[in-house]
Amino acid sequence: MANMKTEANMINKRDLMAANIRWLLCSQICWNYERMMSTGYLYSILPTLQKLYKGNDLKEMMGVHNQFFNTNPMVGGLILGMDMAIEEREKKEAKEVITGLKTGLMGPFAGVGDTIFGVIVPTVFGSIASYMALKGNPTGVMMWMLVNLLIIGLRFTLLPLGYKQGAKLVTEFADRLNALTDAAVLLGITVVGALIPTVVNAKVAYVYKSGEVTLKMQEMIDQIMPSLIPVLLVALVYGLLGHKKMTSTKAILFVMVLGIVFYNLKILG
Amino acid sequence: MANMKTEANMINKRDLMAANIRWLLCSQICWNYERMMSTGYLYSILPTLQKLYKGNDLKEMMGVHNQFFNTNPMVGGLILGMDMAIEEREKKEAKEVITGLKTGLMGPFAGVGDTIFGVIVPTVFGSIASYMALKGNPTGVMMWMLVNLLIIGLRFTLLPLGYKQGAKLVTEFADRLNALTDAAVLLGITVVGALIPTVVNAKVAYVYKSGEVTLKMQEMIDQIMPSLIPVLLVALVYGLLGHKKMTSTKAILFVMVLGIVFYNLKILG
Amino acid sequence: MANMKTEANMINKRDLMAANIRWLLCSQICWNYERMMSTGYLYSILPTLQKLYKGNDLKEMMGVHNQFFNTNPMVGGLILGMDMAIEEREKKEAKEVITGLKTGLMGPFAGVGDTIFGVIVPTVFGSIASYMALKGNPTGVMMWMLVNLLIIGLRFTLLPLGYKQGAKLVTEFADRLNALTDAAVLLGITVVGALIPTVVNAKVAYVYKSGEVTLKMQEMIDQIMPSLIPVLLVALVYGLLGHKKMTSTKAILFVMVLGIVFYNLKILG
Amino acid sequence: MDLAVWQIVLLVLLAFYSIIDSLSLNIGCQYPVIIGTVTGAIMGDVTLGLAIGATLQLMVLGVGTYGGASIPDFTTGAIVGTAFAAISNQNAEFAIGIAVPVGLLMVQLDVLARFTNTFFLHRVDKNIEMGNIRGVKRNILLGALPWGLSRAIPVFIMLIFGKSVVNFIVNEMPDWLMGGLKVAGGILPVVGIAILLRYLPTNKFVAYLIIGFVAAAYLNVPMLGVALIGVALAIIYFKQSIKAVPVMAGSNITMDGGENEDGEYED
Amino acid sequence: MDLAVWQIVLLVLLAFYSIIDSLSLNIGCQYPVIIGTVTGAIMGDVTLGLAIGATLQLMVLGVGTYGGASIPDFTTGAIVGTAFAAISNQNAEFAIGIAVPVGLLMVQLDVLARFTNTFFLHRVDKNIEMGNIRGVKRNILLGALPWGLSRAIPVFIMLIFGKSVVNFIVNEMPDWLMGGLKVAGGILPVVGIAILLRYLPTNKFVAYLIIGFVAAAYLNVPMLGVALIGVALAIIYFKQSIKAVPVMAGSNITMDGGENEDGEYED
Amino acid sequence: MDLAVWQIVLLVLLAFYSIIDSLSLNIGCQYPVIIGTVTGAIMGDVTLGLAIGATLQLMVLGVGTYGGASIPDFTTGAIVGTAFAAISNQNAEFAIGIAVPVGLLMVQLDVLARFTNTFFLHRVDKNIEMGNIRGVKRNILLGALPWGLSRAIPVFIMLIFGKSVVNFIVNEMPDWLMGGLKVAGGILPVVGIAILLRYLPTNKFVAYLIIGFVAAAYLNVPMLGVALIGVALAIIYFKQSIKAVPVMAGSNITMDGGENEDGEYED
Ligand SMILES: OC[C@H]1O[C@H](O)[C@@H](O)[C@@H](O)[C@@H]1O
Ligand SMILES: OC[C@H]1O[C@H](O)[C@@H](O)[C@@H](O)[C@@H]1O
Ligand SMILES: OC[C@H]1O[C@H](O)[C@@H](O)[C@@H](O)[C@@H]1O
Repeated sequence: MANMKTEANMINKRDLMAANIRWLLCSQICWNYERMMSTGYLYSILPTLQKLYKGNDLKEMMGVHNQFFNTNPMVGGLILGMDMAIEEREKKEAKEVITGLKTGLMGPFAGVGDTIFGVIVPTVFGSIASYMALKGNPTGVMMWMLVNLLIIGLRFTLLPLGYKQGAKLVTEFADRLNALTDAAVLLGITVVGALIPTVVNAKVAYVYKSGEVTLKMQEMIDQIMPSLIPVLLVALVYGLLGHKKMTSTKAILFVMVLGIVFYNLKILG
Repeated sequence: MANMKTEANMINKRDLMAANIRWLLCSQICWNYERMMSTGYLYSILPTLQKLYKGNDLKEMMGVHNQFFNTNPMVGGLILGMDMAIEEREKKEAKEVITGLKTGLMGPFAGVGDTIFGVIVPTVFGSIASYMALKGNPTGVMMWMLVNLLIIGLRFTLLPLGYKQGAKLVTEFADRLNALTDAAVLLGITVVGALIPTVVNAKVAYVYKSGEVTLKMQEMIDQIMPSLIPVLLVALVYGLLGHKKMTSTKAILFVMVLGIVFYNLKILG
Repeated sequence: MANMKTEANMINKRDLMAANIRWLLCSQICWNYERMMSTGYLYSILPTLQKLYKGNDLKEMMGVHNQFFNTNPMVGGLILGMDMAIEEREKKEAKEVITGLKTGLMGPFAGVGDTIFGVIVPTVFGSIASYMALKGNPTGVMMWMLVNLLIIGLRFTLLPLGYKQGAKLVTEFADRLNALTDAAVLLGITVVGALIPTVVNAKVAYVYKSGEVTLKMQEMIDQIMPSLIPVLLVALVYGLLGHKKMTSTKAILFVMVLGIVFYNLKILG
Repeated sequence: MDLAVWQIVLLVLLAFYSIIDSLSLNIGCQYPVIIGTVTGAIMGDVTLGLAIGATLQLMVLGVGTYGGASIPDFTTGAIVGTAFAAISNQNAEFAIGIAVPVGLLMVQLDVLARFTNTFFLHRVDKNIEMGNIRGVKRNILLGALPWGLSRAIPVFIMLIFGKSVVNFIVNEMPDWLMGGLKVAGGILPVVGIAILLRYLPTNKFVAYLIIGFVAAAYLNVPMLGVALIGVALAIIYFKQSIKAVPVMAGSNITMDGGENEDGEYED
Repeated sequence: MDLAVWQIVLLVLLAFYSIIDSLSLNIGCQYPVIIGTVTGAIMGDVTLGLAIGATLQLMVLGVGTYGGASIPDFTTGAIVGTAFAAISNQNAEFAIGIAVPVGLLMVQLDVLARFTNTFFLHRVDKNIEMGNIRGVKRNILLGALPWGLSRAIPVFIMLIFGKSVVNFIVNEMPDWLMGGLKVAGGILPVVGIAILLRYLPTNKFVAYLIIGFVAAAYLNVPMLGVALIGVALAIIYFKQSIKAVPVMAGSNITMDGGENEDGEYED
Repeated sequence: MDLAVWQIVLLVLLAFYSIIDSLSLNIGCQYPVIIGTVTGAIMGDVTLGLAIGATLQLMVLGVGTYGGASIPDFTTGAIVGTAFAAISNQNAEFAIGIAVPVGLLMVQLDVLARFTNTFFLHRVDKNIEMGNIRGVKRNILLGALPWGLSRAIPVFIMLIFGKSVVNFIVNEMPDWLMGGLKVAGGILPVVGIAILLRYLPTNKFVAYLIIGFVAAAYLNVPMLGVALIGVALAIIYFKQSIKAVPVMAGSNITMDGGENEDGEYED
């Protein structure tokens, strides 16, 4: 490979800061059902990519970073930072490691981040603000906004932290990159396996009724296998994507139509 | 080995059909507590065995196919078909692969088949038939019988399907038969591990009572280990079968007597 | 190594008996929160150690046997017996095997022993004794004490039994001691992983309240990860123990103070 | 009682066939509403048969004989109940009052049939040893007898001796035997499992026996889930085996080839 | 109605910004109590805004948009409700009566925004292919438009046409589309997942896909738990790989070195 | 109060021994019904002792000290209660009224005893370092003292100063210390676990640490189940190790030998 590992540290503090700001502002800006935060991630790492790759490599790596990604934006910078450190050292070689890591870490980070910043903080400061507000006192509102500013400060520390961890990872295991790649991919795929029943939401609405006999179809299906419908849907789309002429646009249109049809046939709902 | 792989395709359509009919009619005909559907399976595959083996090999393979087997008869043809394809190619070599596969697949197939053909279909068509019948109308009954005929047609397609899958399996992995064997056996043994707590039904009935103190023995035992009694019973019989003079007839008599004694001592029940 | 495997059977019946008596009388005599039954175990095996090791080896092995250990004393002799057989053959080489085995077996033995000798026996004989006692009849009390004496007899048989099993283990796998060591350690560490959420008892008492809004902190933490606090505490103390100047005495004082402080800050409780 | 001989014959045959059908073709004769209708036709009162069968059918909806469990046999109950109701000019309610105890009694005979067939199983074993293929076949097919007779005989007796005999049997059957057989039926599969474990190379894969057990006993994973775990572990084992083999043969090239084959992801 | 033009402009901008804020800076403008206060300030009655915002806030405490789920948007509701209450001199209760249906209606528009952005996503894909980096950037940033407009437009319409329009829309929206879109929204992530599976060397690690699935679907292990399992399996795999590699290279020495490195336990 | 000196001496010794018995011989002196009887004998009223002991016994049936948890010590309660009832000619009910608070108070002293023994533990550590075996032994045996005294001293005090002292102590014990010690007792095992983790080659097997943790924390598998999983994984690891080793040594023959040895299934 033509890795140019000459400039020891191509990514400098300014790059980290730039990525940080982009992540802060744009991680969810183009959120969509198909790949959720993929574009936000791509946008944040784009300057880094432009530094590290040229030509077709750049195209390829942009594609790599436009894959399904979803995590809590508050803590996601940590993943971004790790990624940057790994790519800086290993360039394209690290393509699979980072996909594995991104996929493997996004799920648990979402859980932790959502609980802390999506439940605990808003509940605590939201209730304080509300009870004060009900008495006509805006202090609680101010306080909450202040806390949110502090949290922004906190978020800025996570990406550099991830960068350091990632650097540690690659220096420690650089000579065993293949093994590391496999391990990361393994982790990622394990998490994807768990994503299917977690992220895909498909409940069979159909209930068979005849006299006093009712049969909830979803219960029957659960008896065969939990999350059977999501599995079948993933398999279906996975199969479709194997055909030459199938694009993700077509796939998404197909699934949309499927959703509408199934709803109106009262199959899903 | 002296595998005669000369005649490329020894099993022809007529053989598949014969197996299909036998499976349809006789899979459960000699069902018994000891090995459940083993004889039905043996009977269905017997013509194939007679084609593939002679002399002692034949005896041996009949023995192989008279082992504990239990699945839903509606979908079990799929397993039979796979088996036939594998044995056709690999003959006796495949002895362990097929035992592993049979054991590994029978459990999940039972679950799926029982839910669909044992719960959903009879509930839907049984309730329709009943409510119409209560009004003196036999149409629902006719309809149900018609559906059952259609299901028979469906069942005929499964065995050939399994045959093709099995053929694919062996051509793909023929050069790695040992690895495939190990994998199949591993699967089978995993399922047997789960069979013990699932298939064996032994609840300790004994309840200690003294004044207001009651102690349910089964709960105590569950606290030590769930399904402890089934495990011990399997271990016991496994041990017995290690003795030279022990036959399965004796083992079964022993277990029957055990059951009756334990019941009358109010230990099990 | 200078293993002196010359004297075939260094441990004789008297040694087993001595260990048995010591275990019976002293297994819990110095029980404490830090390492629970470590000292009792050390005391029981000490004569054996003195036979097998000299000088620094002896010191080292005494240290080995003064590690965290906790099991049901009624059945723990089995572990002790196995250990003695293994050390007799493999001496210091077996250091890790026995630590692995001790750690791996103590948990399940505790469960089984506690259920039988801590729940079933006392409930049965305690209730008999009590109901008779309420009528002024001490026979039940006598009976229970008699049963306890019989149990002492039973306990004496376990250590020799373990000794034989251990001997079997080492003769069977002596040539693969490394693999056996790894396997034992693996088992031990698996059990330690489960010990953390089981043995460490740390519930966050803090409840956030504001008007009608209440937020139970423990529930929030469970949502992030069950047993998060025990994990963090173990990690903390594990980290502390990495420092040169840290002793276990200091660590225990630190944790005690932590407990008192956390309680009074109403964080834990 | 004025049941015609041809009616008795037909009903007894129907009882014999109904259980065999449920084990083979499954065109539905195991279901009360269908068998009730047929019985009604034989007795000359289809409407009555429909009503009786339907009522019983609704009582067993979704109750199936999974894993060889014995369930109340309201199918046989429907035959007897409909027959008695027809000859005594009674209504459906009367028939249900007969069908239900009959159905419960039949559980015992179902257990018995499932027992009896171990007899033929062992004769199959013996014929295999002797290489007597015709004997193997014959004994397997003979398994149909205990099944069919377990329904035909009691129906015959009941039709001849009437309703009172049902109550008599239900009450006089000694509990020590009935209960004992039920318990024995519950634990008998251990023999088959133990034979299977002896038969398979269990020692080599005992770890997976434990894993399967833990999954089912501790985590309550249903069979398909356990099989999924088994498949995952089998794939891991398989990939490791085919990775290991070439190494032993001392060739790195095959090794890499093996690797590439797995991944569809090549760039 | 006597809303000043500047008020309408500010409120529409506020609606636009509130959703963008929740996606980016998160200084809190997504929360009813904060947005209510700001709206109150714009309308010249902070106390009213506080009261309305606080009431709505307490209704959604702890309800978050996890995994991209759409939740009632009481933030937009607070804007509209406060504005109407202020201009009609009504109290907080009146405002809540408007805010709640508005909030529920907004769920549909949230779904729509999340849909619409797949359009920009695919344009990003195309620009990547063409190597047009500016196009990539532009299209990502354009994603902000559907988000912002999904709030700004309805607020604008409602402020102009009043409360009645809210009810009209709520009632006239055809169910086949709304319900259909909701279902489609639930299953759309399969596309992203399937692409990811095509992208990753899934075949090589399909066993782990199954393990992850079983853990989540059968055992209800939450994501962090699954990741812990994944990490454990990855470590095992990693250690095995680095153990195996030196063997292939035929050197035992490296092998032992590899071993020692792992264990910190040396004596 | 007219307790004879010999009675006080005997009761204090009994209290000392009862806890030691529960830690060692376990002939039953830890159980209220037994100790109550003995106390009754000492006080000259066996029937009273039987009644008090029995009542207390039925209150703690099945409550055991698992994993070192502290439980209400109604054994000590039985001693004190019986003694007081006997000397004041009161009935069993009176005794229970004393025994219960005493039993609850003793929980604190049980915690204290379990704490104090870490002192001897560390002296054992030091003596091991110095190679002083007699010191090791002595300090272990001295562990009996805190145990015994934790029962003997309070019984002595209570017998001397009477019932009122019980209430006094229960009320005056500062909560910050008692509660704090309880919390500290709950988390103290982390020290032992952390030492163990430092001691074992944890890094090499950290994956299994995670697996054990996930099994217990997420899946609530009890200890025996975790150990079963551990055994399964250990077997898999073991078989892989012995398979791998001969390869490194470059000999295929040994390898095959290793294989055969595992499987009992040879034909
Ligand atoms: O459960 C699988 C299978 O078990 C037995 O063989 C019978 O009860 C069948 O009806 C059932 O389908
Ligand atoms: O759940 C993770 C993540 O999913 C989506 O991206 C959004 O709903 C975020 O708010 C959330 O944090
Ligand atoms: O739970 C195992 C074990 O833990 C501690 O050592 C004590 O509580 C014992 O009584 C118990 O048997």
